[in-house]
Amino acid sequence: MQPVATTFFFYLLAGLALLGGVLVITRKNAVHSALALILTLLALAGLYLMLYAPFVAGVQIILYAGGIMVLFLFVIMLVSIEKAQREEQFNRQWVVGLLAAVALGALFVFVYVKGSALFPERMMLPPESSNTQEIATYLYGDYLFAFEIASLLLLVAIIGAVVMAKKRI
Amino acid sequence: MPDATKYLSHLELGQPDKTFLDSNELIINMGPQHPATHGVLRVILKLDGEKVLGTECVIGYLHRGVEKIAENRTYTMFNPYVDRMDYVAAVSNGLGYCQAVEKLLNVEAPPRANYIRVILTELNRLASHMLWLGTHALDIGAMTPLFYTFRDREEILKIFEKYCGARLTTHAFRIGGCLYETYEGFEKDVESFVRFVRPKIDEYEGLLTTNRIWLERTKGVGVISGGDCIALGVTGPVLRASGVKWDIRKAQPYANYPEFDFEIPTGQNGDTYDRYIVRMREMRQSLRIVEQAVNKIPEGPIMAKVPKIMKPPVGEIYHSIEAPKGELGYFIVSDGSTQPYRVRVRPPSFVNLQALDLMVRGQLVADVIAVIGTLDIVLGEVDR
Amino acid sequence: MLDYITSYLRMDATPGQAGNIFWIVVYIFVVFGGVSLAVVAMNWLERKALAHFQVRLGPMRVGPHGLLQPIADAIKLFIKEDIIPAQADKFVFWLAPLIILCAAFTTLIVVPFGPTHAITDVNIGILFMLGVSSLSVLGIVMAGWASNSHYPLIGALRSSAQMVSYEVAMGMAVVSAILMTSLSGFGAFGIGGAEPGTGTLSMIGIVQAQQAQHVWFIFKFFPLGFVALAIFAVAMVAETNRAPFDLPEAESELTAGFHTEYSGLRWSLFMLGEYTAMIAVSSIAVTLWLGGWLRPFPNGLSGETWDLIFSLFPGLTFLFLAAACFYSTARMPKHPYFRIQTMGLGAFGAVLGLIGIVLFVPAVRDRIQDIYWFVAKVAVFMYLYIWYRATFPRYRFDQLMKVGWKVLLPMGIGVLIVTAAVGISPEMLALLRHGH
Amino acid sequence: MPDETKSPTPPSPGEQKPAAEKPAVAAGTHEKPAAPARPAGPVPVAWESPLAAKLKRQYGSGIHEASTYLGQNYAVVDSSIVAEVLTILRDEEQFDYCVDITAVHYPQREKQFDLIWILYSFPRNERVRVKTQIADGEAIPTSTGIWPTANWLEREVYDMFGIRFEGHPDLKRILLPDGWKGHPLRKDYGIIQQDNEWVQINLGIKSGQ
Repeated sequence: MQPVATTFFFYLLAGLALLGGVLVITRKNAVHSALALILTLLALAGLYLMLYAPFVAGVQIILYAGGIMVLFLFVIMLVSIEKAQREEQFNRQWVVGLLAAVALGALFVFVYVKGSALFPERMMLPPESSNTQEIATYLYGDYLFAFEIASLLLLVAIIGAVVMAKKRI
Repeated sequence: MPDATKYLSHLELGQPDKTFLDSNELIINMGPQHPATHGVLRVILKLDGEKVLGTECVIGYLHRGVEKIAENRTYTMFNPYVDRMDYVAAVSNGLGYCQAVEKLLNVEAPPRANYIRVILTELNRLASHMLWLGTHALDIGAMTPLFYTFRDREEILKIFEKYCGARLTTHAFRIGGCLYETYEGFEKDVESFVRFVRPKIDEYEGLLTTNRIWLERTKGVGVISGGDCIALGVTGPVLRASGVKWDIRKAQPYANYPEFDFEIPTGQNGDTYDRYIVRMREMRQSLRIVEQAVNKIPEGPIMAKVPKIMKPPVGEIYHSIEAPKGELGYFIVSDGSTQPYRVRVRPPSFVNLQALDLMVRGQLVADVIAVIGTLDIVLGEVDR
Repeated sequence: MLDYITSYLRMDATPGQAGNIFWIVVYIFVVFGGVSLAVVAMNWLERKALAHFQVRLGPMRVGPHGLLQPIADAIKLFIKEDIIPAQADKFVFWLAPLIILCAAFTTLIVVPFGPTHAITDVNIGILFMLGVSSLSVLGIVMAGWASNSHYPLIGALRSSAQMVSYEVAMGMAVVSAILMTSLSGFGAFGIGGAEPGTGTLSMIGIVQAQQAQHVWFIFKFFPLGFVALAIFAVAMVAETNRAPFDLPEAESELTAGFHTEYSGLRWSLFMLGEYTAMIAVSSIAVTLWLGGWLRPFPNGLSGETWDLIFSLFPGLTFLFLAAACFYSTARMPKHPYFRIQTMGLGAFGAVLGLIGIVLFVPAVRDRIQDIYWFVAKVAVFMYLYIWYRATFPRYRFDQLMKVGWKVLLPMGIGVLIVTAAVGISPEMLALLRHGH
Repeated sequence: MPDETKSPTPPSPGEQKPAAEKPAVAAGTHEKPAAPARPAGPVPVAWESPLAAKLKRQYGSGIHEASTYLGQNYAVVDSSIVAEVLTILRDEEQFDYCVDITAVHYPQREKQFDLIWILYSFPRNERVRVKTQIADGEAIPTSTGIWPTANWLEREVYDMFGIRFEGHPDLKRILLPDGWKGHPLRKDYGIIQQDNEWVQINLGIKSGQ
């Protein structure tokens, strides 16, 4: 099926992602922030779909929105809301933060202007049906070592978390 | 000296409710309006996550001042009130009260009355255990046994209804014996009920006894040792499930229980599963007693000679019977007038409920529900 | 325009694949409406079946045999006062049931009721279903938190932990089934096992793989497929928060869990979401292991005669239901009070019979029987849900976690590894035999 | 553990077997069915048993009375030694089960309250009542250290009679609400009397009834 109204959906999703991002840092209520983050993640999943990467989109939903954000909420729910509301939202580091954001933005603009050769001329169109297989080939072929290293890293993190959480083992 | 702190823990509720992050403790209020607290029991739970650190029972929501009422009624007038305490075992309550006053009056119920009393009391024990089983299983999440037990309890209530016109708060007995002669076909009804209900008890057991989830939910849950039971005054099936073979029907028999051949089932581990097994076996023993009684029931008068206006001599008496929940005692002080000077009810549910804290400490919230169910409390009796 | 509409009917594709907007909309309405109707029917059936398990009659008053009870319930829920607790977080409280409902209904987009009877088919179909259905836990967590009350919060905590845990075991079972789509080798009892596919995540592709391999995956590599289905069947009960894993809404412990503070319409949205989710996960199980829309015994009882016989089943089923209705109509009490009910039941039977007769028309028959078999298989799982509820006590939370992590997950990983090993073994053997 | 069958330890010489243990009693000793018209009633007789003798030997005049009435034994003990007596009963005489603790109010008496402990011994299969008399406002040592079950029972006595138990870990009302005024089982508390003020404040019922 040919995509319909590509431009419209791109701007819609991008706008939603940005809106979510802004809400994440401006909401005082941590749960609302988390919900805004979920909005961003879902919008990103939509963008992945538009880039003909359905597998990545699916994984984005199942892992980030469905898994990790639930654990986020899990923790946030146990935090006292009243206390968080009283606390100052933007502390004195906001100048540094602003500078960093401006620097990053400048970098992006610079790269976009100067390094347009980096980007492909036309949109790459991998066949939709074999997209998932291609990811698998890359992941378990060319990048197998990196993949396994990442797994090991996660395993270390899991063990560390268990050690820290459990008083007695 | 027993270690007092083991039994006497109280929540320090004075401090403000801390937030979750500040401490891991969560104070949660269960009841008085809660589906699993069997009425209006309110339990304040101190939790660490789902683990119970301590409990405190708040009772009295159903307090009607039964003991005060007794002081303003004559002995006969007070008789129906006792049915309203443990309302699922009203016949047992009546038996205890009538026998206590009979003792005070120094009269004996005639043999036929005693047989009728034993039959009805044991049927009532069955009814009480059935209600317990249904609600206990419902608490643990098994819906179906509730309807099975209520279906069969209905047959018992029908016998009560035919005998004395009431189903729940029966007021079946009078001081000195029974008021009503058995109706036509009473023996046949009871016999056919016994035949009817035996396979039904197997049916309940088929649903639960070897059910894996049931075993996991009940084994090792709410363990209480025999020593702790005695220290806390816990009686009835709970005590017997902890391995103490003590039943007032055998230890200090009343009515004509010595004439019947029955056993006292006991458990070993004192956990919820053993209490379940003990009660199931008790139901079978009750059927045995009923069967024997109905076969041997003699002819004769059903009422002893008691004066119309009862004025027991000055004195006091304590009489206790084995109610379905445990030792139900009546302590009656007479000043020689028509009204008792003081009636004290020793309620088994009230005393048994005290063991809740010991039984659930260190366990999970779901176990609190299981333990409240297994203690088989009736709030009407706890609060009186 | 008419051409645009009719052109689809000649195509052998789902409306989504064909890109036919008109039929996409029609299918969306039909599927969502049909599932909602199924939820209503399921509501009635659950009450009735549960009642008969428990020596009761169940609803008998509203309509003959309580047939109109769900409608009465729906009206009651609609006109009930909508209460939002004063201390609740209003926005989140309002959003939570919607998220659950959306998550549950969105999964239905890729459910293959037949080779062409799905709204669309995407090549990550199963991943899409698992992903979107995992979003419903967000709704539960939000509902529990927004209620600003202890019982819903504990219910939400339990629920989120439970659903995240069982998703892992569920995923393992699903992966082993997906693996089977690409593996050649023996099927059950020597049946099938030909033509390995390339491996697919598409829901329709998975069923087509079973068709091509001449074996339902429950029987493939017996007992591996069966064990995987068993793991999935347990995990899916936990995922949908149903007995015996209904801890998040355990009424004896947490009153009603995460939806304690909800009432009226909002509460009914939770129920709708829950039952839709049940249908959705049952559809996954049917698609992955029970051959989706394929009729029973496609290999043993093949041939045109058998095809004809099996294609008569949908009509016969409806005629049987109609006959049951007529029988009940005849047995209705002959009292003026029951006149309307008797007439209603008779009319209901007549409608069912009419549908049954229509289903015998060859053109309709061929188009509809895929849907019939799919729905029948899903119905088996729905009945199992009721059966569990009537039979089992509830697990305790730590036991639930133990079952999830210590039993189902290792079993799932084991099945996955063994499936891979068995499937790959001929090639590996060849590799070993012929050297490197 | 107690004997399950009906074979309690043989009664001590002179001790009356409780009437309840003799079903279908034909000929009682002192409890013979009295004259039907107006039974004068049985009278308490002296409780003669090693236990009673021991207590009397140990405490002398501290034991005001040790009697048997209708086959039930009781001892009236001075309030100053009651805690000691109870401890001895549990530790030396195996009365390991405290059945009940209750009180009776006699407003016309100088020492207004009778406080009663009903005890049972599993090994001996025997019941005994310990009674003491205390005045209004007088406190009595708690027996929660002796039998943990005394906890709630004493709270109920406190709730209903206002008798304070010293050393009780959590002496507060149990059946009535915390702020309630008055102790309902006292004889001067009327049957329809209640704490109207409490009802007005907490339940919002204007009339207080």
